[in-house]
Amino acid sequence: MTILTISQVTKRFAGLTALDGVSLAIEAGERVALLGHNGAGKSTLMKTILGLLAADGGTISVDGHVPGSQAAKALTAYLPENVAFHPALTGREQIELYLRLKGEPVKKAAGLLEQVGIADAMNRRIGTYSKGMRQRIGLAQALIGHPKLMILDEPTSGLDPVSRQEFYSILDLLAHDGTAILHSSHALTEVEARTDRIAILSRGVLVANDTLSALRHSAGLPIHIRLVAQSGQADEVARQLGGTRINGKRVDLACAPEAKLGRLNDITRLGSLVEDVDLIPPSLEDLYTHYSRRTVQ
Amino acid sequence: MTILTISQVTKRFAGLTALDGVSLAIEAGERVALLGHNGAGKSTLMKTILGLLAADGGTISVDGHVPGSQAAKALTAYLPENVAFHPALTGREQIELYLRLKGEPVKKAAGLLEQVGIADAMNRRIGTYSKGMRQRIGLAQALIGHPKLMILDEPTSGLDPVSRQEFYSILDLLAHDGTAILHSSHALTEVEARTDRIAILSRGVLVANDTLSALRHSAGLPIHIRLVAQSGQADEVARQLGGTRINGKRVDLACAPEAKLGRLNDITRLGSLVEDVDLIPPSLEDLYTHYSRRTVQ
Amino acid sequence: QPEASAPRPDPVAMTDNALGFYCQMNLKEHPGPKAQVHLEGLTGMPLFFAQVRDAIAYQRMPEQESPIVAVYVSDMGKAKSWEEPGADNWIRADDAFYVAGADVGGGMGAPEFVPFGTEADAETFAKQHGGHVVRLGGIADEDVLAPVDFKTDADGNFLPPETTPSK
Amino acid sequence: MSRILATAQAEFRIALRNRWVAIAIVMMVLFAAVLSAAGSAPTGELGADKLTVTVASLTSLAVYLVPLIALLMSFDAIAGEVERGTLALVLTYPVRRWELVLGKFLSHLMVLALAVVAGYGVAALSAFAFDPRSIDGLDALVRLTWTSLLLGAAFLGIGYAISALSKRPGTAAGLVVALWLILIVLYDLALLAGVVADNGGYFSKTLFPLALLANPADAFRLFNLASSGAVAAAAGIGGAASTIPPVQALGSLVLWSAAALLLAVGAFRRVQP
Amino acid sequence: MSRILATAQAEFRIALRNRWVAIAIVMMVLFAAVLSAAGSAPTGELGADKLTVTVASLTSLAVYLVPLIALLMSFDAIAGEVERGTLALVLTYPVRRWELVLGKFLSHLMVLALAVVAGYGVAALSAFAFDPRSIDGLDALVRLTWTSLLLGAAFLGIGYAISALSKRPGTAAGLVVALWLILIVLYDLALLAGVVADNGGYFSKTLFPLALLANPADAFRLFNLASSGAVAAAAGIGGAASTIPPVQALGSLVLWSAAALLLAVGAFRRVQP
Amino acid sequence: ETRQVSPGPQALANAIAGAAPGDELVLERGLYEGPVEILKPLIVTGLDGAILRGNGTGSVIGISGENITVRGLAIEGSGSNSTDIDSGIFVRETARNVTVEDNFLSGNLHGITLHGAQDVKVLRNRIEGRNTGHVNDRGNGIYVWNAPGALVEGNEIRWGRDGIFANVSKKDVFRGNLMRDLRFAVHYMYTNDSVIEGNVSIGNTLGYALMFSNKIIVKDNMSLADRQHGLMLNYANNAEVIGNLVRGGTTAKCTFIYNAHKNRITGNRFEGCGIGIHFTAGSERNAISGNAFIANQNQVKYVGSRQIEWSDQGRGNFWSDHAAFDLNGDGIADSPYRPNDLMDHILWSQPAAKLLLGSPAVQLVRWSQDSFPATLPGGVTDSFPLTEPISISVPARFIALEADAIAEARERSMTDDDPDNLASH
Ligand SMILES: Nc1ncnc2c1ncn2[C@@H]1O[C@H](COP(=O)(O)OP(=O)(O)OP(=O)(O)O)[C@@H](O)[C@H]1O
Ligand SMILES: Nc1ncnc2c1ncn2[C@@H]1O[C@H](COP(=O)(O)OP(=O)(O)OP(=O)(O)O)[C@@H](O)[C@H]1O
Ligand SMILES: [Cu+2]
Ligand SMILES: [Mg+2]
Ligand SMILES: [Mg+2]
Repeated sequence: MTILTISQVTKRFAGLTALDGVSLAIEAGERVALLGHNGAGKSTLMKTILGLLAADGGTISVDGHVPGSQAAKALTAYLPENVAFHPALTGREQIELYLRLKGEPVKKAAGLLEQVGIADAMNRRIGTYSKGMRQRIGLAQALIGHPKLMILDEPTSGLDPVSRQEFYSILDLLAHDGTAILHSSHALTEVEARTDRIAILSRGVLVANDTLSALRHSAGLPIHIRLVAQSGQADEVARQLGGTRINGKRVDLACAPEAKLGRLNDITRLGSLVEDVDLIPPSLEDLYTHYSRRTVQ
Repeated sequence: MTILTISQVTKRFAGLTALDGVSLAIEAGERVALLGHNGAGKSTLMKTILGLLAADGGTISVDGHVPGSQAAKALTAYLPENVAFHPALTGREQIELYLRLKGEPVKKAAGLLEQVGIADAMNRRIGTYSKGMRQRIGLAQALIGHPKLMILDEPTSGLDPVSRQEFYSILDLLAHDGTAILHSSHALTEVEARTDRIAILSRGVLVANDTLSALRHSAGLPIHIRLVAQSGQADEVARQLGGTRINGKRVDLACAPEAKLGRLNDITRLGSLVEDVDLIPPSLEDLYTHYSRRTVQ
Repeated sequence: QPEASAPRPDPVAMTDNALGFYCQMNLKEHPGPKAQVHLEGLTGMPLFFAQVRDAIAYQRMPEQESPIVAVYVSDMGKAKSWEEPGADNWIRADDAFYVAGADVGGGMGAPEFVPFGTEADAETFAKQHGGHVVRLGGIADEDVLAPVDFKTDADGNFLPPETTPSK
Repeated sequence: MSRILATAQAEFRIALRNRWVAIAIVMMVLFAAVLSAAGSAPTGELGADKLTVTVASLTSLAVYLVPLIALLMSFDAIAGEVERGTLALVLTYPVRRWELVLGKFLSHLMVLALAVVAGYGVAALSAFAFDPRSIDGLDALVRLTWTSLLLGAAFLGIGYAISALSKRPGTAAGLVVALWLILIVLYDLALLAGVVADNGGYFSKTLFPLALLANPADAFRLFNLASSGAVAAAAGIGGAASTIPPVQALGSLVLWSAAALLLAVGAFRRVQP
Repeated sequence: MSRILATAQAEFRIALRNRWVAIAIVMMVLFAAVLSAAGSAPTGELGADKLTVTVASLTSLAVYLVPLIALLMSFDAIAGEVERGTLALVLTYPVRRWELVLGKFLSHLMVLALAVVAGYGVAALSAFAFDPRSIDGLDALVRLTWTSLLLGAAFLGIGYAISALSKRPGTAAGLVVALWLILIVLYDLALLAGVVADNGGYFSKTLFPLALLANPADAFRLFNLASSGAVAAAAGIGGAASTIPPVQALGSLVLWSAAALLLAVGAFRRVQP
Repeated sequence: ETRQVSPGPQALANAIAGAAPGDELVLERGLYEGPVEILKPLIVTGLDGAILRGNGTGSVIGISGENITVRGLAIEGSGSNSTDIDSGIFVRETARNVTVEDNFLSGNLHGITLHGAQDVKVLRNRIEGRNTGHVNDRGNGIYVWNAPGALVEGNEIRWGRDGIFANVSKKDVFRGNLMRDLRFAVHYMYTNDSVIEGNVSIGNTLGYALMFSNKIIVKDNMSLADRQHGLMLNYANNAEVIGNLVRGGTTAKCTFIYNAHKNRITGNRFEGCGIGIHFTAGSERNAISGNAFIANQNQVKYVGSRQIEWSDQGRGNFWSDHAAFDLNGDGIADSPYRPNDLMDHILWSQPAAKLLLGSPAVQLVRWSQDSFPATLPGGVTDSFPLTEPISISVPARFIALEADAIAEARERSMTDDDPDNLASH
């Protein structure tokens, strides 16, 4: 079932087209990562979906509802990129307010705060929180109720690595329960593992929108092999394998994805000349750069 | 030459010890990453170094000067975690103000803004900037002058992957010219490649402070090898190598760092049974978790 | 103060009990023309004045209790006599013709502006008692507001008002 | 409804923590106390009981202070949330904009009510202490209290509207104070000049009362002065108070409160966080 | 020095973009215009030239308005930067805290100067238009202008101090307005009450003149009164002008401006962003 | 020779007819028929309970001879013809050396009328006028018409129209009388060179109405709780108004001065009225100093563009609302007092502006006026205000009567049918 349908959305600010004919659809249970350079229009797209900004063209439907309508808002959760709360309220009070605004019982607050790991700070004022703690309050409010659609703008920014993992696990659970998730991120390593689909915005234009492997495939980027040679043998290794000698010990190779095993064979045949081997598949970063650059030119 | 010396610094907030006897020193040209969970005290430590917060115990010396003294401030650059500017000023005006406050000529503004990639938006008001663009203004101001010490609180938060790389390259240059850099981050993959030393704070206590390899060594965490077998051969591969079969095709192995090459040898010997191999060294995340967890218990 | 443009109340017949606004005395005890001033918010309860002069002074004085909505004066052309200026023969102050500077004092003995409904009546009176005919607008503020040049005897004592000017 | 109450409760808590409740109460009490101290000085009282006289003075105090407090509480309400960045998130919740405005309104009205009751209470107590006949003036005091809240409501609404229309709280603060000066001081000053210049003509007769009705502060003052002959006498306004029927003044006040709230909601609708 | 100027320039730019410059000027001009219109209407010919009369009225206006504008511009200056989070970064720059305060001060004083000159200018022009003898009053106008700025300076300083001491701009706004009401309105009332109660005793003879000097607004008024030669006839507190030499009043004003700035710097030093 | 007279048909008339000049007739307790006329020198003394009742026409006792004293009688039943001035005792033009004392006159149209008689003494009588019908249809307590040299002292007058009405007279002394529940307590018309001293007026419409009179001395009188004005000078010149107390309850104006010149008003205490002094334009060269103006809603109402100084040789008046200080302790406040400012003038000349009362704008105008006299319109200035009021003590008996009068006045203003209301709006 399609929860979110964006079609041909355009948004202009004074002298600047922030979104240019963007179309995107997200199914229930799907996790879509929205990537793009700074100022690409990610946050603008999200605010348009939420009805916070009015689009200048195109249509958006949230489970059949107009963005910003009561119905649409009731089934949407949002985490803004610059999450801010009133510094004079405590974490608990803030979450209780949000619970009441969503029509949920306030006693759920403690559980939510526990879930994002700030149960012990919940009776302190938000003004005294660290950056990550504030972000966690933001996460906690996004988890209120059973949203059908979650719009998360850089949800893990400021979160420490452990809570990131925990947070993604929560997302997985939600997605499993049918929540459609659109989140933006600049932390590609995380995105890589945790999403079903990747959409890339570049200067307001949607330049990619597919699964990671499909993107990888259509990009056809080379795999990198990084060798550490026995001391003094780097030249020899480089000569035999045809790679680039980096320094006294390191040799780098690149090969097409399909040639990978053959090359490994070659390497092991060198026996003790090689001290260490690392395989580096084309990273999401490379893919991202590939797709991003393509349109910029 | 030691630029920054922190010894036994303690900072208490109402009913909470944010820093507990932290000692740390940074040499000129050294890049130190400060890691730690949310609320560990990273930002607090930085603010103490800058003289924005007064320590409750211990001493800090910035190239021989007291934190917050004119001399100390003159040779320090800072990027706060929640960077904020006056929304009514344009990027250029804001940077010009900072230049003048540092006693630098205002004509350098354009160059700085170019360096962080927002030259084309510099005459727009900061209020209209995207999150990453604002962060870039923050970076630009941190690059003003020739700071001997840079304190960067999550400098890459909100930056897109490409600008992250560019930013780290700038840091490399600065470090090369002798700037001591202390930066905090939750993006461990970046930190891994771009720092000389890693310091980990946990609940206000400094639990690790060494180079990555030394930390890795002293932690002694296992390396993971991930295999993809020919279809139907996963069981066979798992049997021969003694690993764990994950699904119809995948087999995972773990081994001590020093046993890695031997295991690779075993694998190539399986020939066409194996379709793909990936080597996964203990990630910084594992190390971080290792050190972080140790004290929490 | 110009008269207000609001609906103008009708004049009220002077009863035997009517009191002069300034002296608080019975009007019927004083001869000569009388005046009534209607104030906003006091419908049917005008202030009565023992002399026309006092009413004009009241109107011209820079102090107002309430806006004035109408001023009426006795039409001496229809008066029974000088002693009995009449209870019902009221005309609008704006419409009246006044004889100023005549040789008769008003009800309280001060110089008087004697009002008439027609110019002819006024001229006749002026011929008999001296003075000249003016309209309301022709009476200067000083003529009513300035200290009165009262008739006194050699000791400065006031002389009681004379009675009936022979018609 | 529960959303309105939730907003109101949070706002009230914030007002409490920002010391706004304290500031408003102290301001009202201080002024009321000084006023009833000064009011007992030997000037004419002419028979009215002490509380009635106090109510007359409190009326002119309220004309100053209630709009001021209301505007000061409201100017930050929307512009501040926009600047702090807290508004965008709230607006994605299934809460209607008018519900948010109403929530804030309720909490601020509550603060105002506390301040007003405390201030008038102090004045009333001191009146009772000096003059037991003061019971006669209780009616007027009660009327003053609820009309003060109506007046406050009108200015709260106006404050929200300004807050919504001006992009930054700094601007809103300036506009709000400028508006206060205009509506509370300049407006009447201009009318006064008009009445003097016009010298009893069309303006004084026809436009002037309408202009008075058009300003909530004037409507408030006239209603309170005109509703009780004793208060009118104590204020020196006397019978003139009846020129404008109290019901019209009250109508204007009620209309203003309602219109101001509508205006606020309307302006708020146009805000893009 | 260049750091101070840099700060001042940026702050002025912000004031401009926040419309504060416009609001301040409009406020002053409006009041000055209304006052010179209303003030002249019923008065008619007086002994003095028109400008002198206008200056007299403008002085009363300035006592209200200049402190108000100054406080409104300053309340946000520090608390606002703390809340917005822009202060921490600036404080890591090699700029001293007093330099920051001075920079803001200069820009705000500039705004005030624009407003004052515009307002007084309008009033002066209208005076000249009606009465060419007004040239005689030019002295008084010039004196009024620079003392207005001194008065503004004192209240800017006080505003900064309050802004630094209160954690949130909302709180600062409330405090600042409360202070205005107290210093400008309540203070004199209380003094008068004291004098009347004391009936010529120690308070009236010794404390009272000191208390007058202690309030910058009173000092401002006394100085302008005494200098314009209207002392003998002045009523109320102004009557004390004869007991207090103008130079003392001016001294108090100067001292206050300086002290307020020092106070602001002192309070700012205690701020942890 | 003293003759005892007992009640009986025409007993008194017969006794008078039968008496020799210079005799004293002593009337025993009982009812005697009037009217009677006394033409010859006689002393008529009523013992306790001796009542002389007229037949409802004319005056009850007419006095037209010389050396006549009437005392101790209760006199009632005069006619009601105001043209004939029907009175309890009517002293005619031909009478000389007449004394009327210690009588109790009640229910007569006029109480005692001195009609052209000279040097009459009216002492210690109690006069109760009529209390029904319209006030203007009633008669006066004591009516003095062209009776130079009259001494009216120690009488108590209640009800009727005016307490003492002096018309076209001179050289009269009215002293120590108590007048209550009347229209005017003392009414002067065209009466010169006279003294009004130590009288007390309580609860009358108007206390002392002095009109068209010259050179009157008004001294040490009291007006307590009178409703319209305490003291009115209407075309009264050269009066000395000294040491009087006007204390209002619901009083509109303590003092009203209309077209009156060259009067000296000093040492008086005007307290608790709507207006302390209402001074109309056209009143000139009056000296006003040493008075105390206490707690009047409007201390002074004067509308005029001229500046008037209300102080004399460095001494002004006391003003209860003058929040002044006296730093050198010389009893003169350090700042001058201006009772009326521009705002008052606006309010008086533009009644519509009253609607702005209590608004900050009005207070702003007042405040700037206060600080800057240059913008003041013309008006009264007291350059040397006093810091101590003069005090005038009121006997307890009068205080009690005053309280009653205030209560009654309040009641009147509630019931709205009060003719006073007309002018008090
Ligand atoms: N002003 C303050 N008052 C009270 N407590 C504070 C204050 N500032 C910080 N803290 C507390 O001190 C602790 C350390 O905060 P700090 O901001 O240094 O954490 P951090 O390591 O920077 O975390 P993050 O990764 O989230 O940025 C936290 O528990 C925080 O709540
Ligand atoms: N209110 C606004 N007025 C004018 N321009 C705006 C406004 N908001 C955003 N923009 C511009 O629109 C473009 C897209 O901004 P947006 O915030 O969507 O970027 P983003 O993809 O979220 O970037 P980031 O990764 O930095 O968060 C930017 O150039 C930004 O400057
Ligand atoms: Cu008379
Ligand atoms: Mg964004
Ligand atoms: Mg931090």
